[in-house]
Amino acid sequence: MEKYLNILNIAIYGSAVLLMLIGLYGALTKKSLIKIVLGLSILDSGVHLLMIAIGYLKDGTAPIFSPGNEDKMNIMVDPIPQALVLTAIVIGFGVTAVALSLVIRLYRHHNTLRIDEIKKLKW
Amino acid sequence: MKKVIVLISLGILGFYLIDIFLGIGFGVPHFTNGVKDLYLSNSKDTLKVSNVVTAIVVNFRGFDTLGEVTVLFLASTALGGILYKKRHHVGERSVLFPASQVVMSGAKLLFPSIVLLGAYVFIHGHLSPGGGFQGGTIIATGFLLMLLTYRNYSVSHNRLVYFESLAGILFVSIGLVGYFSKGSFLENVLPVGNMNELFSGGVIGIIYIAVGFKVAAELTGIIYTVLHEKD
Amino acid sequence: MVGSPVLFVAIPLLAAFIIPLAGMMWKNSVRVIPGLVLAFMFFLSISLMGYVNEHGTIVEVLAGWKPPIGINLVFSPFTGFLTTLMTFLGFIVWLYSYKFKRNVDFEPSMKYFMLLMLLVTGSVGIVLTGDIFNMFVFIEIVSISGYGLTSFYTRRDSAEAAFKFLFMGAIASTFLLIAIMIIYSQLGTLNIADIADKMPMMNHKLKVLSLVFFILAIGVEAEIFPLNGWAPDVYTEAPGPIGAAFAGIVVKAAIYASVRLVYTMYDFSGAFDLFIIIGLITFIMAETTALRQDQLKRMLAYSSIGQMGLVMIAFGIGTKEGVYAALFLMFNHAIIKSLLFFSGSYLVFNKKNKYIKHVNGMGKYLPITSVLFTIGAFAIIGLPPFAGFWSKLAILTAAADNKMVVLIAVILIISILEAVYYLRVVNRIYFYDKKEKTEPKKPSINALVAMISLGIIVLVIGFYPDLISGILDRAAADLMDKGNYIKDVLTLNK
Amino acid sequence: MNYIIYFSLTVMILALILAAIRFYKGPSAGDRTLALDTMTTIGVSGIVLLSYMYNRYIYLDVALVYGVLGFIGVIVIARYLEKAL
Amino acid sequence: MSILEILGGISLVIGSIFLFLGSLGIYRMPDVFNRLQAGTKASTLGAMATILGVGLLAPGWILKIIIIILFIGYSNPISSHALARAMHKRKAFMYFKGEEIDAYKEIEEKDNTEK
Amino acid sequence: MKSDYFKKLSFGTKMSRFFMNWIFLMMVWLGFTNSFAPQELLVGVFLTALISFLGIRLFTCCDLSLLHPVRLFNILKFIVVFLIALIKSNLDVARRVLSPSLPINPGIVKFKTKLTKNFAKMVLANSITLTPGTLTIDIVDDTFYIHWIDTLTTNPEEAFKEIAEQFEEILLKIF
Amino acid sequence: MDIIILILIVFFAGAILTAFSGKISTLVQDILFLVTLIVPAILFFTGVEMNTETVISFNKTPLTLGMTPLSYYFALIVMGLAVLAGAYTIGQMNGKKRKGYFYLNYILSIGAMFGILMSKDLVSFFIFWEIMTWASYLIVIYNGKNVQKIGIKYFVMSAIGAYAMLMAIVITHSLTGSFLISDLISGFGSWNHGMQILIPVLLLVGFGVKAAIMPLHIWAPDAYSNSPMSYTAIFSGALSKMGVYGMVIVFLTLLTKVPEGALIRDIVAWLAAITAAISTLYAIKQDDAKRLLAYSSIGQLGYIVIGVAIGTPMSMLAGLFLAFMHGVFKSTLFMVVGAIEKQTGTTDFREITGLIRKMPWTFLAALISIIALAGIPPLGGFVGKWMLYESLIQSDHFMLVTLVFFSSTAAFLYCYKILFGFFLGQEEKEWSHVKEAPAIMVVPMLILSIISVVLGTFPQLIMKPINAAMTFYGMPDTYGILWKESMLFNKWGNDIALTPIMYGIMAVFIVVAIFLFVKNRTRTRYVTTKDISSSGEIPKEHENLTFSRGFFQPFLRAVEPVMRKQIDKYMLSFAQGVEDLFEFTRRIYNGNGQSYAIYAMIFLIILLVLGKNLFG
Ligand code: NA
Ligand code: NA
Repeated sequence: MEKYLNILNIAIYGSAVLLMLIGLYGALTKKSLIKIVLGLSILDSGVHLLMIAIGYLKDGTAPIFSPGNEDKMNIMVDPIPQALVLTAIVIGFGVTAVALSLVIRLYRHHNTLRIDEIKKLKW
Repeated sequence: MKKVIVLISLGILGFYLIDIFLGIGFGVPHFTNGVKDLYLSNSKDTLKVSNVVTAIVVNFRGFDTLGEVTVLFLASTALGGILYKKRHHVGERSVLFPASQVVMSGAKLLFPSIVLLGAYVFIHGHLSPGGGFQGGTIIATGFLLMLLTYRNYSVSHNRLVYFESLAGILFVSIGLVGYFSKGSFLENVLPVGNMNELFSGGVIGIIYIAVGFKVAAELTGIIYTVLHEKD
Repeated sequence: MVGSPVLFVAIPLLAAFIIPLAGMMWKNSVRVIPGLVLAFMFFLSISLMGYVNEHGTIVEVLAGWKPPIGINLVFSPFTGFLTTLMTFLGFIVWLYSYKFKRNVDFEPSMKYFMLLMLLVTGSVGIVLTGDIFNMFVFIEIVSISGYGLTSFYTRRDSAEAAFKFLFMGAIASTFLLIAIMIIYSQLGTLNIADIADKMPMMNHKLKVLSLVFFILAIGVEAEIFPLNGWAPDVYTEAPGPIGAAFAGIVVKAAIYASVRLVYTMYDFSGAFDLFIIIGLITFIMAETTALRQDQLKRMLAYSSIGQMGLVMIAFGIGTKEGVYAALFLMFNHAIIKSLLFFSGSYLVFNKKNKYIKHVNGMGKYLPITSVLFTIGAFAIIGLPPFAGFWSKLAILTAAADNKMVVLIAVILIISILEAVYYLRVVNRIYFYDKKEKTEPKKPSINALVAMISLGIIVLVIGFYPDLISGILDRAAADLMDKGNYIKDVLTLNK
Repeated sequence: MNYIIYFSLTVMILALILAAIRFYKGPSAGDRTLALDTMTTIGVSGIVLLSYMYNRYIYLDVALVYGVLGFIGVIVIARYLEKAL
Repeated sequence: MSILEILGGISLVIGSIFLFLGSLGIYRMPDVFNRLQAGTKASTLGAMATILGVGLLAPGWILKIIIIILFIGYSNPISSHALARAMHKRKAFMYFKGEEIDAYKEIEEKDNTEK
Repeated sequence: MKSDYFKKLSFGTKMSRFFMNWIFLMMVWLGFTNSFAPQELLVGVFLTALISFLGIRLFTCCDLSLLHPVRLFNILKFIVVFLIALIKSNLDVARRVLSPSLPINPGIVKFKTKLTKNFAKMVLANSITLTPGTLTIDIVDDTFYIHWIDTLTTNPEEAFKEIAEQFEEILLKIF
Repeated sequence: MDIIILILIVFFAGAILTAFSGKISTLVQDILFLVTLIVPAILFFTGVEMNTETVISFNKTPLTLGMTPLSYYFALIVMGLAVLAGAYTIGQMNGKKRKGYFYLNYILSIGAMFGILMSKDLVSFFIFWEIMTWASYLIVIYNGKNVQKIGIKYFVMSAIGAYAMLMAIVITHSLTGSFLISDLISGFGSWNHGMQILIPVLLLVGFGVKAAIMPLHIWAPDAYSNSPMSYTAIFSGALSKMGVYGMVIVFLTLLTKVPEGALIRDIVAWLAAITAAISTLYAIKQDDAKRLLAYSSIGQLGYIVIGVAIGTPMSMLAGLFLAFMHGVFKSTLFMVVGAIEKQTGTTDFREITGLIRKMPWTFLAALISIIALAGIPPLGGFVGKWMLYESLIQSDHFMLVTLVFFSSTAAFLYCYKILFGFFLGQEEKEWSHVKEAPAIMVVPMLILSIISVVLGTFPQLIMKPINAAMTFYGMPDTYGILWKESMLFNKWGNDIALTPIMYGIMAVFIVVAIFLFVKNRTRTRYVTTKDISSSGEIPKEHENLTFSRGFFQPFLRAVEPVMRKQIDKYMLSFAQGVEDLFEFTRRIYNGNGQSYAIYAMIFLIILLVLGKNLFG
């Protein structure tokens, strides 16, 4: 039960999860292609935040050795999630770029961004 | 109806996610004998790289980065394919009308500095929070600024291809050099130097430069393609 | 050793970066180089298979860091089998599409072959990698290549299909990341062998939930029900050979991923039951839906999904015989479904909506293509002595050995449906009169060679299944031996 | 000295809040962009201050890059708003 | 406490106050142009002063600090101007105390007739 | 509307611009690295030379003549004038923002400038933006359009005197 | 090389060569076709030895081939018929399109039947079974008419049968660890009880489809009548016997070891009897000779299956004997109809009439076969039916006897219809040009007719192999006990002087036949609209007035209520319902990406919630 009472816990993970849910909600219910892509981006951001949060260490510093902190290895935050999130962000960017280009093409052909009007492939 | 279903589902999902992550906990060490410590110590002692994230991204998990570069390359290729039209017309334009004189002149002066900043960021990738992706992105935003400001500023497509290809070839070649000389793909073949100096970390710097160029060229290509997507 | 597993990734990527340059000098190189690379990968795979048969699993260390620090590639009888299959199909797809009309133009051609090559590379990467996050990266490589290839034709609907694919793919990759992070947060490692080794230490609840997220994420690419809505659209709208590439390469890689999860990483057997349940539902839903399709590629797509359901069932049986059957099914499906997509594309080539009725009377106009399609149809139905029969017999035998009588009955009943819709098409090819006036498109010589070689494989394997049963046996044994995998990777003397 | 830094930080946060209110209220896209731009500027200052506080020189790079990206972002939005895209 | 530190502290305080004033202007002014007026000037100076303050406190960083200051001083007016022009082209609401004084209208009308 | 990009440049101009650019970028590099370490300088020299060389056609405002002592003096003078104006303007802003009644009388005025170089116009525009109560809306050829928070006059000449004269004088000497 | 494999190779290689030799010349193709059928027959009769085994070694599933007395007996039927019908086929296919296709599948199906008979393990049995099914399927849809309906119906029923069999096969493998039939038989006794019921039932379903036992028969009428007649001869004469062959094994081996065996026997026997009765009624109703013969075949198979199912020595004897006889005379009849179709272009009784003088040899063959079919002494049918009645009475199946007797009697009606419909009655100008069929078609018919006569007279010729087959599977040696020379021993131990009775009846029959023949030959009678020769029906103006119009209307009206309940209509509407259901599942894929994502969410939540239970 105490895990629910830790404010910082709630704040960080809560906002990350909330971000994910907002993104998912947008992606799942909005009718505009742009909004759907935005929803996916928000979803992505939420996950990235989550990843970073997992690697965080209380009172930790960035995992960069600079003159003066070379012996502070034990208080450095976990670098792996950061490296992973870097990769994830770039990949997310690539996907978003492709998504937007698809949106452009759909718009070019259908003259609308509403998915309920783009239904060549429905039944 | 649909919204209700979505809301209920997301509610349950949210509950599970919160439950999972609160269980995992924030800001506390989660595991005892993970690879994290190995990464930190090896980065400091073996590679002499001060930015551990960079050491991970470029060396320990450099293969991921190769994939990541490929993803970006693929995205720009796919995007080019998706928005492909027959050869662009002469006199095409990136924007409908130029920006004001102030912005144009401002951008003109700023542009080389932005490129320099990008280069700085990826050259110092192993020393600072920067890296190839960040630097490449900065350079690409410089091009974005130019493309947005000038009506008919054109980036030489061939030059982009050269940069992109050569950078990619460089990356893989460094990997292959490692494979053929040391027996392991992407293994460091250069002296690692001293901590916190520019020339340290062996091939990491070179790889990050390649990545920087590649990312810059790719993102610029993407921006270019998208901006010219007008009838 | 004649080569190294890392070349499966390094060489295609090197080529991908060289191609744009080479294309400026010699236009055709953008078509030729990918073919050479795919052929190289296939031969590399074969030669490594030979090595592995003699000396055992190859574990390739990357960047000089031993697992679990560095990423590693594992070329074992199991992964090697899949790699060989994928690279072969990749080459065949290349061969088949070499002379496509749009591929004669420089730019589209470059993009098409580049994406195809990287699609294969990504799939091979998924299979070979020993690192869970690296697998994510390769999955994304495959996905993005897939998006690009799906929307390759600038028909308006292809973008719609690709967008759906991307939509599902993006959501899936999100959950994949979550799953990976849950694992990482508990075990502090990303190496599959290391994870497998430490898995007993993990909190049971998190174990279950992370597996659930994994299943959702990988299930999208593996086209399990109900995550496969995008697939038929994509198969319909993508260029014909890409349908084959999806069915034969991408889905295989995704299935591999899920199998690796359940067989190696996680340590509870309940997941096997889940495999059977999901596989069965997928199988039933897809085959019944296929029965009611009026577009050829869509029908093939659902059939393909159904077959994958069958593969999942076979993996879910959980015995070595089950794995053997699953691998056999995968092999057959890859070859046969490609043959069907290839020949089917020509049967409905010039038609806009690719309705099944467009194949009417094609037997007269495209005799060889029609025969090849028929061979494929017979084989996939499981008519002896075509290749499909042996795999069907294998899965049924495996199920019977585990007293799954109801499962056998369901599989057989649904198989009847499958046969019915294939027969309807074959009947149309030979016994209906062609109505449209448009001339059917004759396959070019390279496409014909590709199709015929697939047809020959179907026949040869059908008449002499022993040709691959040894390989399949070893692969199945390899997958079943989890301890050996962990040992191979973690106690590396390199 | 610490008090001065804390004072500055507090004031900056107040400034951020005011800008955020403007961002929320709008009413036009221009207002929001302006608010965002101001928040970027405050953010750059804040990061510089924080890097002094934690004595980590490397954070200055973050501030600089942040400023550059913010600027280009505003130009992009401005160009979009004047329908040049 | 050295003289640099004292100067730095003063600079910091002044800077942050101006940052606040800039935001207050943005908050209070009636239309987008007047908000830009307030925002540009006060927040630019505020940022420059704050950063300079840090530079004075940590003299070893001064070169980079200068670059950041110069960048802010250079880019902020440009972005404000770009935004102002865009908003005028969009015919954003413009507050006048008395009658309308808008010399720029002629240019826009000309643009429109050209189109 | 053609940009400088298409103008033919003589070799001398090119070299002059190149070196100016190089010096400028080298200074920026010093700022970025904040270090005089030999490795950093070595890399910086090569890198800035490369960028200057690649950007020889476009990304240059001025050539080496900018470094003429008179001009340097004027630049310094300009900076001082400008800083004074900046501080004045900020006090002005503070006054308006803080007074409860919001004492403003906004409007857009125009005036003509004698400056010919685009870069000079840009500097003038920026200076105007940062000085009391004015904001450059646009420059069309040689006409400046200024948003004035407290419109004192609509007459172009008077407005010019009020807003831009002190800067323009110095700028004419610099460029 | 083993001779069985050699025969198979000749079949399969010959099939492919024949198919493609059409490019060279039709004559070469015809010769090749016949050679491919004759050579294996010669090899078989001269070379194949009993109880040898050959293993084709696939290391996963070794295929074992060899011959048993039972398979020898059935192979006699298949090989003999294949050659005769093959020769006939050449005549019939003359000038038809898709000859290569037809020949290919003809030979393939014969080869597959031979393979089935020679299979000693279940996998090769199944493989050959499937090849046979597919080859015959391809022939059923040969003419391109009603392909989707008839073809798919045949296929679905075949697949149900085949897959039931396959299920039995894999379960067998899981229980015995081997696919060998001998292992199945020897291990069967020790299985658990459920499997002991399930396996025979599944196998019987599989065989029942081919033997066209109700309710698995619905494919048969359409498939028989839709195939070219030369193949229908095979269909009815040989292919359906594969089902009988399988049933014999099941009844002789497996069901003897299960307590419920008796029940299953009775159920199958009853189903077969009902099949016989109802299809006889249907046969009577048909106006098309092909369909009539198709229903007749189904009915006859019913008798055979009853004999096999009851499983007493005598009933088995009767069943196996009838299987042979049915192969002979029913094939002949199909050939007759085929010849008529070839010469006139139709097989409708209502259109053709009075061919007796145009096609006398064909008439002769038809006459003999019909006598055999109807069970009129002295031909083979009589002997078989006599034994069947005898065995049923001996085993106290009195209800069955009644039913069989009823359908036997009713069968006279349609026999009459064939003779009268085609050959007797007035000659019409329309058919005046009709000539006798070519020799290559007539000769096989006559040979078969001779066999009919010979076997009717000397049934002991095949009683010996039948006895060998039965004793091989553990039946008591009955040769010389039940049957000696041409004597049949009845329940009471007295021998019945069958032969004299037979000859006596035959004499009467021949007199009648000659009388009819002569009468029709000398006096062609022209009927008016008031003529009541149409069995009491008053013909309408526009109908053409032959004997055969409205045959047996009163009788049909009487049995109408029984026939109205058509089982295949139920089956079809069931199939329609299934397809409608799938239409519903299809609509789950509604084409909306967001819906798919919502499915994914729901799926995720189900897994999340159930996860703990699912993974234990
Ligand atoms: Na500003
Ligand atoms: Na700014």
